[in-house]
Amino acid sequence: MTAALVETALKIAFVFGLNLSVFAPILGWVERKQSAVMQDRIGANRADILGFTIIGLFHTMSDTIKLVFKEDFIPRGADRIMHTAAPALALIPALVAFTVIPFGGKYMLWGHQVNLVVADLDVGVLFVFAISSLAAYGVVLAGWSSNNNWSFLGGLRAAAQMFSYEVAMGLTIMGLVMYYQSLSLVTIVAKQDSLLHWGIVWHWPAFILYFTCAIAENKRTPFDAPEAESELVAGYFTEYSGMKFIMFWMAEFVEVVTIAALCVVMFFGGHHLPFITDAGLIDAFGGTGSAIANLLAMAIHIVTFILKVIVLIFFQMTIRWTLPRFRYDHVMALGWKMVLPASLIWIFIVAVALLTGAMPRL
Amino acid sequence: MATTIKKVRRNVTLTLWEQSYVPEVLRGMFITLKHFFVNLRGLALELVTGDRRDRKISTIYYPEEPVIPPIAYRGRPVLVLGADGKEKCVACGLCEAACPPQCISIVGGERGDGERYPVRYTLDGTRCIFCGRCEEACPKEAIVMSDDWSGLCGYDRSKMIYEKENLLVPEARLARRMAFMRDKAFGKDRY
Amino acid sequence: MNWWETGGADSPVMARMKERFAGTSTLILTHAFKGDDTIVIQPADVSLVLGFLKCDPALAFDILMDVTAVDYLNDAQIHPYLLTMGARFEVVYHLYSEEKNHRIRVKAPLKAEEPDINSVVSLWPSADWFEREAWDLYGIVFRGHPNLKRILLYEKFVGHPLRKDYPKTKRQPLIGPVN
Amino acid sequence: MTEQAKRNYDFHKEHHTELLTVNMGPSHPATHGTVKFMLALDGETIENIDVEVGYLHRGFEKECEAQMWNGVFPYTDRLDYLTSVLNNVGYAMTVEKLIGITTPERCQYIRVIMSELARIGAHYTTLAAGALELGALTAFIYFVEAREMVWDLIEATCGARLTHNYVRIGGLTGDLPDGFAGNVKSVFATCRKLWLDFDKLLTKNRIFLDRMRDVAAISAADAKAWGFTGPCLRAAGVPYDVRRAQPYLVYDRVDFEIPIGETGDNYDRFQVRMEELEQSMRIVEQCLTQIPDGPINVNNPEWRQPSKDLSSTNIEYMIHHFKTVMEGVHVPVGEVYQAVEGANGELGYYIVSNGSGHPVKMRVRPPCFPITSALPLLIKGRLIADLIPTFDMLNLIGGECDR
Repeated sequence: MTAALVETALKIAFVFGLNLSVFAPILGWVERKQSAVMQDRIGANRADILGFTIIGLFHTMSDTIKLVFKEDFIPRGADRIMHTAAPALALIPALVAFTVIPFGGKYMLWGHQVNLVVADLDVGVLFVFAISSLAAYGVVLAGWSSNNNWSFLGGLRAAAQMFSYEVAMGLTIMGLVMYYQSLSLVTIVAKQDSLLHWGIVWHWPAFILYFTCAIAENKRTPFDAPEAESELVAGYFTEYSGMKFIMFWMAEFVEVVTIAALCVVMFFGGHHLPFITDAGLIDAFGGTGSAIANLLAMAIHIVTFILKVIVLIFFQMTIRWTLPRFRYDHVMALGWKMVLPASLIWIFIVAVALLTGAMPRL
Repeated sequence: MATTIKKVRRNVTLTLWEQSYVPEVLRGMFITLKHFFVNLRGLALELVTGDRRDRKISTIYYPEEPVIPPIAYRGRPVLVLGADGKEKCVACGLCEAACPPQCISIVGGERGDGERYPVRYTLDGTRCIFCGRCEEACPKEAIVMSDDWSGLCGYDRSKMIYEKENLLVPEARLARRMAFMRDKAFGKDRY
Repeated sequence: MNWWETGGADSPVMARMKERFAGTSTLILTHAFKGDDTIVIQPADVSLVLGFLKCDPALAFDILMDVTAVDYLNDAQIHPYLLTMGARFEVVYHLYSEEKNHRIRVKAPLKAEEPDINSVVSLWPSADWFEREAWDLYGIVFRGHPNLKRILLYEKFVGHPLRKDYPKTKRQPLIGPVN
Repeated sequence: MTEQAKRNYDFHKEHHTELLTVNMGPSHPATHGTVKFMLALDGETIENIDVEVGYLHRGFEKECEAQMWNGVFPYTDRLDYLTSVLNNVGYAMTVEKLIGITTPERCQYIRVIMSELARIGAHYTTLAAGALELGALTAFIYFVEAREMVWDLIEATCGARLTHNYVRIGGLTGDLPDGFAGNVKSVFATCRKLWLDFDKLLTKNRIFLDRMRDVAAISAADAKAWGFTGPCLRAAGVPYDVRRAQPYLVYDRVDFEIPIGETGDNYDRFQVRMEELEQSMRIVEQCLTQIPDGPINVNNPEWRQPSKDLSSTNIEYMIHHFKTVMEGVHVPVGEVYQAVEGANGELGYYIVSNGSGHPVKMRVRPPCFPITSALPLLIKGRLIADLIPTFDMLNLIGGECDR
């Protein structure tokens, strides 16, 4: 019992620590630096501690310090309670969604089975979608409670966009769920033990569709119509400053990580190495009984998982800095007229393929 | 020459595959990633070799790396201090008349030997637009646009009004620019 | 010899204008100084003349390039007809025909007391802002303009700054919210 | 519903809705602090728009009337601040037309070269800003990078990046620097590479196409009636270019094409500008092969200040120099209008002189002024998101529009 508690506490600490203190701040730096180098610039590199700049990493710290000490501004006429609650409502779902994502396999450590996922839910996929749709409330409330026309328009756009893509996003994954015959993310990962069983092999159209929906859900360029800075000033967070602003910012980055992690779990084999099965890896280090072998395998798996996540984050960042912004009505058209029908067709194709045996069952 | 009219490529037709956004996204990413890796290689090379030319990015690390403006550059206008320790200005007032924003004001006087000189020469840095009319108008090469652009901004306007003492710069430091104006820009063979 | 007299032959545009308005008092003066065809007209006939310039197929002035005004308060001797008419302002139209590739300048002198003239917005919509600007800066009233209000300056501005009797250094009170 | 009922049906009244009025600008990211739109929105649709300009009004004409003829140049710099040289050239040519002097051939070539470089810079900025406002930041930076290189060329010649103040009545303030042709060659090579990248990033991109194509189209007749000139008029299919229609300087000796569009929508305006970049580069390259050696100034101290050498040694020249600086150039009595092709369209100067050292009237025909006035026509009934690319492609330059 104690061991289970300790294990869970460690896992929660790991996930949240990874997200909030590693990924979220570093993504700010990655976004800056990557876009800069892509755009033939150098990027922020001046903040230093004792003369050391570490290619601009300290800017993240100085930004955070600056934003924390900024005036927390609530405009006149704003709904104070909602205005304060909105950023938290946007950030929390993004974090909670991470609890069902397995970042490793199952290992035997000193007679205790460790399952590297915070909550092994049977309906993991559904849970992710259910939670991430809650993020819309934060955004809508932020837009509405600011008492600003631009925020209001941004909130409206965000509401419409996020709810539309919610529908399509759920459907894009259904083919995959049929293929793996499970809604549990742990099971889905466990079934991807060889390269041929990775989701991307058969389900690459679903990956494109899911990825589109996920970015749209996260409201990043090219789908950043709700916050389009040249149209709506800053959209729903126009009236936010300081710590509340940073929470929206972090929600976005955490969501980036969540999207990448979900894609890895569903399409890129999770923690699995391409050609070595879990058991094979543990055997290579000295067999299932050895705790050291298990620990080593666990470390390698976590690193593999994180590396895959990083590659997908890089991919998202590249897209963000490459494409222009959709017009708001085109976003909706894309969601309802292209992605939704396409995912329905894909479900149909997968169903037929599975029934006829064209696609092997797992 | 005959007028030739060129119709722009308006009717860009997209195939169904192109309409699905995917190829364009990939193509765009290919371009940005190409820039990314070329620049990354350049930056890494520079770290190793320390040679600025390896850097593909043209950004200059100012102030660690100096910025050398071209000779034609019009920076802060300065008065020329002759080799004899006297200013070359004879307070003729041409710059004062030529200055479009009227930022120069001169109070002239005479030295003991009858030579005219500016008792006060005030240049209002808040009004100066660095157009170089004073330098063109000056018949004595006494006011010159230097290549100095630093220290022109500040928090206090009253500190931006330069008196003669703040403006004087030894002739040796301005010789290149003076020669440029005399021989190149307003040289004899330009007419 | 006056400065505007060039002694050259009339361009087709000028010949056409002279032919059309022969025997009327519309044309006060025509000249082609430095190759710019210029006609000075009675201000009352501005709609007639500009309408003709636009609609006549041989002239076909389809672009109204510019509408502006000039204040000849101290410089009326430049144009002697200003003195004889007792006029102070002049509204200047620059027209261009994209079809025929020719230009013309039309000028209408206006008296100081009642500087008003017919608007040509109905002929060229581009006149809208140009006329508002002339009203804003010179105080020329364009009769029939749909929306004659200040454009470059703010509504509370007093006076018309490009008039020669408006001192260059004059200050207007600051407006707007006070922090 | 009967016909009668349909006619009386008022959606807003029936559903108790009203239009949302928002102030867009002057402090709005898309309006650059120089213009204000009062929008009446029905959802995302613009039902009514009121354009307010004048936030950058600084009394250009009044200032110029107080200046001497040569002192006007710095003020023309600040009209269309992206193409200072072009404004300088236009003004200098107007005064020269009134005086009746012709500048030496080399001077004319240099003026053309610098004008075209300025036009390239301005088009880069416009296109880049268009991309930026649509969220394509990388494309924006690529063109800004190209522009900076072009401006480096200008800086080496004029001594300033933005307010060049390079041209004088009857001449120039300096010759081309050494090695200019070689620099132009290497800069243009990089610029063309970046052009290709920009083109690939945007031109065939469906997101971009959907936002630009068939948005804010204007017919050729409407465009002429609203006083459109320059790229915006050419996008509507009218091949009017002052450089061809009434060639000035040495434009009749160089070979270039006039790009035209079909429908006058944003995409045509975008494409016309993209093509003009290439044409301007061709003009510069041709000029650099044709340019002769020789003087760059009119050798007449009455109009153009003499060389430093003469003005300080020769008493006659010195007197002329003093007179022209103290009293201004005495431009003869008269009035002229001269147009040049600015980056936004026909940049016309109308000046009146009474024979003294100061102009009586110094009028600029700002190309973007009438173009901006047509914005309500183009944008009414469209989405608020369409306003941004439209406004960018019409390219209002505050300094020029508000003067």
